[in-house]
Amino acid sequence: MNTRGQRILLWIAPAAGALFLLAYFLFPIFSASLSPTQTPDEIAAFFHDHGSGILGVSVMINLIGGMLIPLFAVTAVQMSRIGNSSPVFTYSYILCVGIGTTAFLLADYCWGIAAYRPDRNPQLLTLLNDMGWFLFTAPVGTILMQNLCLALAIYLDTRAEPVFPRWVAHFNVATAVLFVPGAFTFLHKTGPLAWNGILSFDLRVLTFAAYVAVMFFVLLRIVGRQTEDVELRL
Amino acid sequence: MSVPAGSFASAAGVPVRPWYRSRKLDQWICFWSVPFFYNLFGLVFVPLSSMMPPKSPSASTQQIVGFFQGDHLLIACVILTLSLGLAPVSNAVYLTQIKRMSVSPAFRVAFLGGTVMGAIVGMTFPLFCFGLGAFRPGYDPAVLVMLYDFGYLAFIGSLGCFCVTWAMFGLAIILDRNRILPKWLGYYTVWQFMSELMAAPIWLTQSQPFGWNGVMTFWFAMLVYVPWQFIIYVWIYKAIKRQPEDELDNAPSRTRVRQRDTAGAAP
Amino acid sequence: MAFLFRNPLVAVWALLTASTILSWALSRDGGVTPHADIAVTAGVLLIAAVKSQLVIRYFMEVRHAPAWLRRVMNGWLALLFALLAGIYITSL
Amino acid sequence: MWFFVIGDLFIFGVYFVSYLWFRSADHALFLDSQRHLNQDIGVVNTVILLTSSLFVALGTAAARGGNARHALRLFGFALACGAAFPVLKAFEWIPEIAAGYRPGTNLFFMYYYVLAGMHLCHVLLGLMILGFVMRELRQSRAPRIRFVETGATYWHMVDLLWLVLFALLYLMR
Repeated sequence: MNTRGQRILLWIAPAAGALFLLAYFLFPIFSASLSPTQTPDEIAAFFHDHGSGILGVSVMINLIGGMLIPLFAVTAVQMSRIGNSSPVFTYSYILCVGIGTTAFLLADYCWGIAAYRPDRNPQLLTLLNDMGWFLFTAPVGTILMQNLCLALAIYLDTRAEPVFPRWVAHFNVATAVLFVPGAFTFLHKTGPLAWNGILSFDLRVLTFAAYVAVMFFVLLRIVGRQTEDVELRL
Repeated sequence: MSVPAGSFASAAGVPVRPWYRSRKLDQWICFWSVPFFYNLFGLVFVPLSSMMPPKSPSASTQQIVGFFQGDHLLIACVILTLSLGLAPVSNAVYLTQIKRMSVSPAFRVAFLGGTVMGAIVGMTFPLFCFGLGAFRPGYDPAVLVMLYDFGYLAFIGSLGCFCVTWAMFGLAIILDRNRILPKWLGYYTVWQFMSELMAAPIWLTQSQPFGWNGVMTFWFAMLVYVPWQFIIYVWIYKAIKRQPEDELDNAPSRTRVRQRDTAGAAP
Repeated sequence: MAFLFRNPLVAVWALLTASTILSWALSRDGGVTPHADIAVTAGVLLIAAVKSQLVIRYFMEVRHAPAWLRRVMNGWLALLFALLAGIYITSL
Repeated sequence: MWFFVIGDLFIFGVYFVSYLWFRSADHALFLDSQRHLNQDIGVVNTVILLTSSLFVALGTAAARGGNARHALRLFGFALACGAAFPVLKAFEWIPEIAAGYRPGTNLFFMYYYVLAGMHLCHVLLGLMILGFVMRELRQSRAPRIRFVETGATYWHMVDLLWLVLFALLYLMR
């Protein structure tokens, strides 16, 4: 019985976290917290001034998006250990991961492309900027479902010694709820629900960081306790 | 949850469990999320935002701008982003049945890849194109027209990914020896595949009958698709219900056997 | 060579090929300025219907099939060509 | 397979009827565009498919009579004829596309490429099925006659659809 491989994969997550922290503070788009009320000309000026910073961090975000996948992969493997009647939750989880991380990458592309040629037509820069924000903030549906699937799988775990402790399920539901406000950025240009608002931006980013950190430690413990070979029931 | 309690008793005389204690509860939850998902989608697309049936590709710029300024487009986008995750669940329900078939795992891996692609190009792109266009009233009409085209073409014109998924699904049903789903349903799925191919012409023309709102490309494809969707769910319902208790991953007999196997394998 | 033509399948094939060439010849001298020609169309559609019926009966072996299948196939053929002819004639 | 064949015939039936419907709205355009088709290749392709169908029918009879080797040879001929169909289609389409007659050119050409393209997909699928039938005949001691018949039925349907298509796209005025 060997879980070294899984532990190696898990330790990629802290590296991603460190990189994310760095990116968060370096990224001109986040620190300036571009408001949805800005005019195309203001946005064009912004991209013109901060082009190189945005591009550098774009590369980083690109990497981070991919680096989160191993953590989700280990989660999926541990989910499949739970042994519900079928792998239906695990499938949903994997599909959600694929869609969600791609949306994250696309957001990054939009900002990167905007900064790549900042003398573009301001209309187009605005379009790319808006699209980047929406893809970053709004597609909460997949991560929501991802967490709910994990939670449901844990709730339905009937064995004497469950794979995941119960509180992980509650935790996943709670974080899922905290992601919900992100979807409402479509409706608001100012206030806590705008894309730079406290609910749909700060809360969401914080929740996500906390989620990854907690899940990292949880999985580390679960993988450490695992005694049987994982028979991946996919 | 309209599963009759008692429907889980097998002929072998397994004690009747209420639905909430059913071993298959995970499958039932996902299964019943699907009708909910499609109804929600239907409501959002048709009456709420009037995105569907599709507007004409040859609409004038003014009409397109008017479409983006429609009242409920943004609310529709909010609901869609929130329910984005239900699409993977519905595909996971198919995947679970493909897993029970006597075909190579390559089929379900290909299906899985195809559905991820399909959800991104077929759902995320149109959703964000329409949402984006409606969000900022200051866009150039030219930009709005581009978003309109992007949204509809990605939504109706994406065919490769769906061709893969339906080909895998149909082929798996036809080749399957475990009789999970009836063979004719496999052939029906092949038509589903063909009707996806009919999305190709929409890229080449902007008028009837092959535009994206065309009689042949949209309405006829719907005529094939909608009954298929209903029929497949009825049969998946039956398949879940018929699945014997001892075939489940969490059946007591199976967990015991598995433990014995691992113990025996270790020297 | 003659023994081949005693096989009904080969005879059917010969008939099919001959009628293909006939319908081709029928349509061929349309002239430089094409115009809707009911005689050509009627001939071509008729030949196509006969050929379809031959394929269904002899190649697909529907003549030995159960009654429901015969009825469905004949019904399809009749319905299709009736619709095609009907649409064509009403549009002239 | 009959379920599939019948359904497919009805689906194509809808395509045919819609073709005539839109054609009758604009006779002149369709007639004028029709002139640019290569009727000669069309005829050759029809004869090729008919011949291929004949070989399949003869092969099925041979397989039923227990003569698997003869059946295999006949199916081989059928496959060879069938494989010529897409090749000729390429010779027909490439010059037309190069000359500017493309699916987007007008409604006639759209129908022409869509209908013939859908049919071509069926031909390619049919060639695969013929290959499976041949494998069955070669490898199996007692070939499953049902399987051979099923493949044959599908191939005849491909032939049947082409006969109608040929009349509608190339010949009618």
